Formats: sequence, structure tokens, C-alpha cells
Amino acid sequence: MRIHRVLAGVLTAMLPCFAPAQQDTLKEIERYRQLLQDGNPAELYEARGEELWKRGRGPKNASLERCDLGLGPGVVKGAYVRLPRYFADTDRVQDLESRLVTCMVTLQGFTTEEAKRNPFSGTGVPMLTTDPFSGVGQRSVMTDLVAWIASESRGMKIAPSMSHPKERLAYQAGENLFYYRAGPYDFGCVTCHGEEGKRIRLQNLPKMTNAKDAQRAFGTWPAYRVSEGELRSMQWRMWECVRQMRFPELEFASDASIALITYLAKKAEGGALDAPAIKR
Amino acid sequence: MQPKMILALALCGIWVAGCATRPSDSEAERALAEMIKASFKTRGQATIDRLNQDEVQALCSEYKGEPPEGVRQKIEKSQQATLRYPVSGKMMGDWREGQRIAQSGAGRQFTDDPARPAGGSCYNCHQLAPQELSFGTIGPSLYRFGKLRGSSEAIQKYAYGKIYNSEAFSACSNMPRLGHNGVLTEEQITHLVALLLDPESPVNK
Amino acid sequence: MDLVDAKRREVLKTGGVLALAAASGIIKPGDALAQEWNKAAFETKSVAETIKALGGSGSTLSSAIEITAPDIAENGAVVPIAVESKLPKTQAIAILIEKNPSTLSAEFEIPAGTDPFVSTRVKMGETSNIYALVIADGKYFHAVKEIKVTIGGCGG
Amino acid sequence: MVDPMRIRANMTGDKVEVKVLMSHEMETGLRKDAQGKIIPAHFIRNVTVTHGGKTVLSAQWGTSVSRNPFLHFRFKGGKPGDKVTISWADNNGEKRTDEATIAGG
Repeated sequence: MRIHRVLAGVLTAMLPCFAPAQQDTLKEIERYRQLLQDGNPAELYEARGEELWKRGRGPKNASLERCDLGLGPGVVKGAYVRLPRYFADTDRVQDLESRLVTCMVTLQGFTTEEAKRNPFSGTGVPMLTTDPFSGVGQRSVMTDLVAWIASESRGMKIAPSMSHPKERLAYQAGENLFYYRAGPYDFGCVTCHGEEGKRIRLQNLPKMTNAKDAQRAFGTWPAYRVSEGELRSMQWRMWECVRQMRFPELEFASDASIALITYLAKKAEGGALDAPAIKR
Repeated sequence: MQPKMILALALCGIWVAGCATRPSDSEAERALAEMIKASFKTRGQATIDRLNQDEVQALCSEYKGEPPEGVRQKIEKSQQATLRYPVSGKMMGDWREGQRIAQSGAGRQFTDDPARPAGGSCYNCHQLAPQELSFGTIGPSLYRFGKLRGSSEAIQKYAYGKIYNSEAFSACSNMPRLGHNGVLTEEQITHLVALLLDPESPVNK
Repeated sequence: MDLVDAKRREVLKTGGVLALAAASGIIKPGDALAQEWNKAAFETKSVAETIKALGGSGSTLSSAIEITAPDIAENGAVVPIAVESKLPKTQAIAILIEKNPSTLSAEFEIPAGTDPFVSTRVKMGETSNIYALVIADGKYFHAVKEIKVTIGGCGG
Repeated sequence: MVDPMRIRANMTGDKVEVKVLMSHEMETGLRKDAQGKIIPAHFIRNVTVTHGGKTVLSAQWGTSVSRNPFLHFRFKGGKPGDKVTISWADNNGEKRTDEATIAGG
């Protein structure tokens, strides 16, 4: 809806003068958000994801039903809130999405490149139709799987593992990346997420070092973003923040992305997962 | 690409002693360097060298945005020296142009057209004209900025300088150094100064 | 007015025939659907044109129609809107967005036994008035509400 | 590409409350892709809901109904265990029909 957004901006700027009734604005935005809760299109993705988990795919025509998300092969219930975590078979800390890449490679016989292709569904935003997005309205197996797997942890407490040295290392790397400022805008994650009660335009910004904020923020991804008409994953959330920070592209399922997610998951520890959510 | 700096930072937390001493080379440091290198890639105008930090970025990262007094002064002093004002001496442009620039948050993302001028992203963080309800609060409200301060040459110079290089006035500010980093042109900044200070600007109505 | 009524009767008749065919199992519902879409109405560019294309000659503002929608939409791509009519013999509810490229967004036929209420989500290109147009007992009524659409996010 | 709908049909008092989510692009035909080419309009034009062979709602939609459309309405005359059938058809001739069983209040 880029066109719409631009139009909206121009129009809002031209609205006739009236007192800056900021409280009313925020109240109405809150009402808007509540009115959206009634029907969440994320359900459509969850249904596809469940089917994709069970369907034979890839050169081996195998399903993902033997995929180990950390709680043992095939255990999906509660797996999402325990990620990221260290996996001995890959000797890596992995989040859900990088773990699904592993399973698609080992169980289904895809190459890593194939498994990482189209990690996010087509945005419908014309500027973003090139890789890694898959074009307007195009489906993403990864996104659908994420929607379903996350939904199988709905209501559960976020509890990432922190017992392995590599998990602690990932946390530290994530923390230091969080404070890392660079690029032509001097931005870091901390620019927007370091203070309480701030906004970009009308969007509330969670302070990620504040447990309550982090729990709410982390606990509502993945989410259906109405601005894009798509379900968005945690990897996408990182990718998109980093893009807006004017950094080079954060690679999907990269260690830095996993480090950031590990840091945030730890900050959100103890919060309940309320995802897939629906958001602006 | 300068992974050293990221690394030093990434490792700070691991060293119990903190960041006072530079961590020595180690297996872990090399592993982390590899991690950074493998995690970002150039895309369009957002080249990998954007991860290289200048002194200000490095210091602000190291101190998590809250540098001690000495470092703060050092940053502000070094950034004061970068300030460049219009040679013509004219610092006030057209507030209407300023309003357009303030509204636009485009610029320098790999999805932006590099041939098109960047916006100032002002409304993302500041309240300006009261008609715009959708404004951010990371920065202070600038509504009535000029009405409260007038538009003397000193105020014009301050506003211009602050937009040009915020770090010269407030070390580790969240505000981009829009002029110093080449995001906005001299002319664009004069339009923003007018948006802030011109008595006819909606900001001052 | 006669002309309008004739047109209206024709529409109702067509709907009736199709519904009958569907009910008797001659055609599946999906087949019946594709045949009836008021192209002319969906191409209208103003509220007056839309009312005309839907068979009316004008409409009366009515307080018996309630629009539930936010005053401000955080994003124009999805604007939740519900319309409830308290007018007796409500036959149809239409949602019109004055400043959209095409004014008519959706039209719902409400048979007897169905509440004169619909809730859906529409796209708004910009801040605009939205009209809830209700056809009740062959007459046209409306309610109107302004919804502001805000710009969001950074980098946009 | 044509996914099943998600339908909820529940008794509330003597009425059946129906909420449905449809998987559809609802492309306006006004947008351009990265190459500047118009993305053709692709949208649901007709929706019909039946219960016991009787149409309980029929709708005609334009391109400004939101992507992945949501619809909520109520009708009388249904009871738990009955079926509600929903069909849509789009401008490309794609169709989908799904059924849901009415749940008790």
C-alpha cells in the first residue's frame, strides 16, 4: 500500500486546521487496533502451514513431521517459545526459521539455497518485489510454516534456553549488535528501542530492555501486518528494522539475525506468546 | 567492512572486566568476525562498508548512548568542527518545501531510488505542524519552535547547525547527522530551517 | 421513479431466478455467482452516481443507520467498518468511499431473516467520508462518517 | 492458489453469527510492480451464503474490499449442527465453496 501511504501523508498534511487533540488520536488508534482483533487473516496462513508440515515435499518427498525443533523429532507444541536454542547436530544456535531450513535440507533433500529461497511472502509493496521477497502476493512456505508452528505455542511462556555457552555467546553478540550504531543515519536498534513510551509517527516503540515491553513486542510476532496484507515472521522483523536503519541487507537466517533474536527472546522471557497477532 | 569494531563491541559483554581494555585476539573473536561478515551483504546503495563506524558511532555504541562527561565533550567538540553553513549566509528557505521534506521518511534505504533526494524524516520523531496528527515522539515537539524563539540570526544558525550535525550539540543524540552525513543538501536544510522559524510556517501558527 | 422501480423489480427478479436455480440444484452456487456483478455501479466516481447505478434517484440522511468504524485508521489498507440498519424492510446495504478511485466498495443483499447488519474491512486511499447506503422498502437512505487515514512507519 | 476459507458459525441467542476469512489478493489494478508494469486487478466480485438451500446473504464487491477479506453477519433460522455454505467467485473466474457446521452458543 505504498501509494496509499503516500497519499495518506499528503492528505493528512492538508487536513483543515484543528486543535492537536493528541489524546483523541491515540484513543482512536487504539480503537482501530481493537476492531481489527475480530478476524485475523493469520489463520489462513496457519492452516496452510499445518498442511505443509505434513505434506511430502522436496527431492525426498518427505514431510517435516520428523523435524526436531528442539523438543524432539516432530514435537511442535510449545517448541516456538523455547527458541532460539543450541542444536548439537548443527553445532549452532538456531531460531525457528533457520531450524526449518535445516529440516528442509536434511529431511526433504532441498539444498540450503532452495530452503532459504522466498523466506517471506510477497509483500505487494512494489519496491520490495525483488529477492528475498517472492513477488506480489506470492506464497512463502517458510512463512506459512512459521505461522502454524508459532500458533502451536499460543499462550505459553517465552523461555529461550541459556544453558549452552554458544547460547550465551549469541546473546552477547545480539546485545552488542543492539547498541551498534552505523550507517548514514547513525542508527542502531537502540535509537528506536532504547527509551520508554516513544513513537515513530503513531507507532508505539517497545523499549527492548524493559521486560514488559519486550514481552509484548516479542510475544506478538509473527503477526499479520495489515499495512502489507501479509503474515510476517521474526526474521522478517529483524530484516525490516535493519533495512530501515539504512544498514546493508541482513541475510535471512544469518547468525547475526539469530543473535538479535536470541537477545530479544531473553529480554522477553516469562511473557506469554500471543501470536500470530494482527498489527498495523 | 570493518568487523574489528563490531567485534570489540560484541565481545565487551563477555569480558568480565568490561570494555576498559581492548580484548585480545582469540578464537572467539575470530568466530564473531566471521559471523558479522557472513550476516550482512551489500544491496543496492546500502553497501557493506556502511557497517564501518566513524569515531562518534563507535564511541556512542561503546557507551550504549551514554558517554561519560569527558567523552561527551570530546564528541561535541570534534563535531562542532564539522559544521558548514551556507556560503551565501542565507539560512532560511521556503517553509512549504520544508514541510514536504519533513514529511518524507524516504532516503538511503536499499529500497529507495538513490537518484531521488532524501526526505528529512522529521515527523517520524517530532511534532511540527499541528495539522499532522501522525508524528513521532523520539525527539521533542517542535511545534511553535520559531514562535517561542524568534528567528534571529543566532537562532537560524542554531537550527541549521543542529540539523546539519546534531552530535555537535548533543553527543550520542538519536538524530541523524543529516548534513554532515550527506543525507540532506544545504538547500534542503534551509527549507527545514524555514519550516521551524518562518512566522508564516504552520509550525508557528 | 417508475423507471427506477421497474429496474429494481428486474434486479430482484433476476436474483430470484438465480437463487431458485441454485436451490433446485440445477447450478452450483459458485456458477450462479459469476453472472451477476453490477459493473456500472463499481465504476462510478461519486456518491450520486453510485446511488443512481444502484437504482436510486437520491437518498435521505437517516439516523436509523449506524456506522461502526474508527475515526482514525492507522492504516488505509484495512479499515474495519460495520453498518447496522434499524430501518424496517432493509433489503440492501452498500458501503461507499467518497474519495476512493471507485466510490462503491461493497453491496450486500439482505434477505428476510438476516439481520440488517454487515461488518467487513475496506481500503481507503486517503482520508474520506464513507457512506452507508441502505435500501429499505424500496427507498434509499444513508449515514455518513469521516475516517482519517494516517501515515505510518519510518522510511515511507 | 485458491485456499479454503476460515468460517466460524456460532449460535448467539436465536441467531447464527457468521464470521469468515477468505484468502484473496483483492488486487486493485491500480498498483505497479517494480518494473512499473500495472498489476492487473484480481478480486472477489460475488459472495453468496446459503443455509438450508436458502440464500442468507449475497454480496457484490469491488476492488476496495481489503486483502484477505473478512465478513461478519447474522441470520435467523439456523440451529446447531446445520451447515452454512459460503461461495465466492472472482473476476478471473476462480471460485471457492466451503461449508461450516453451526456450533452451539
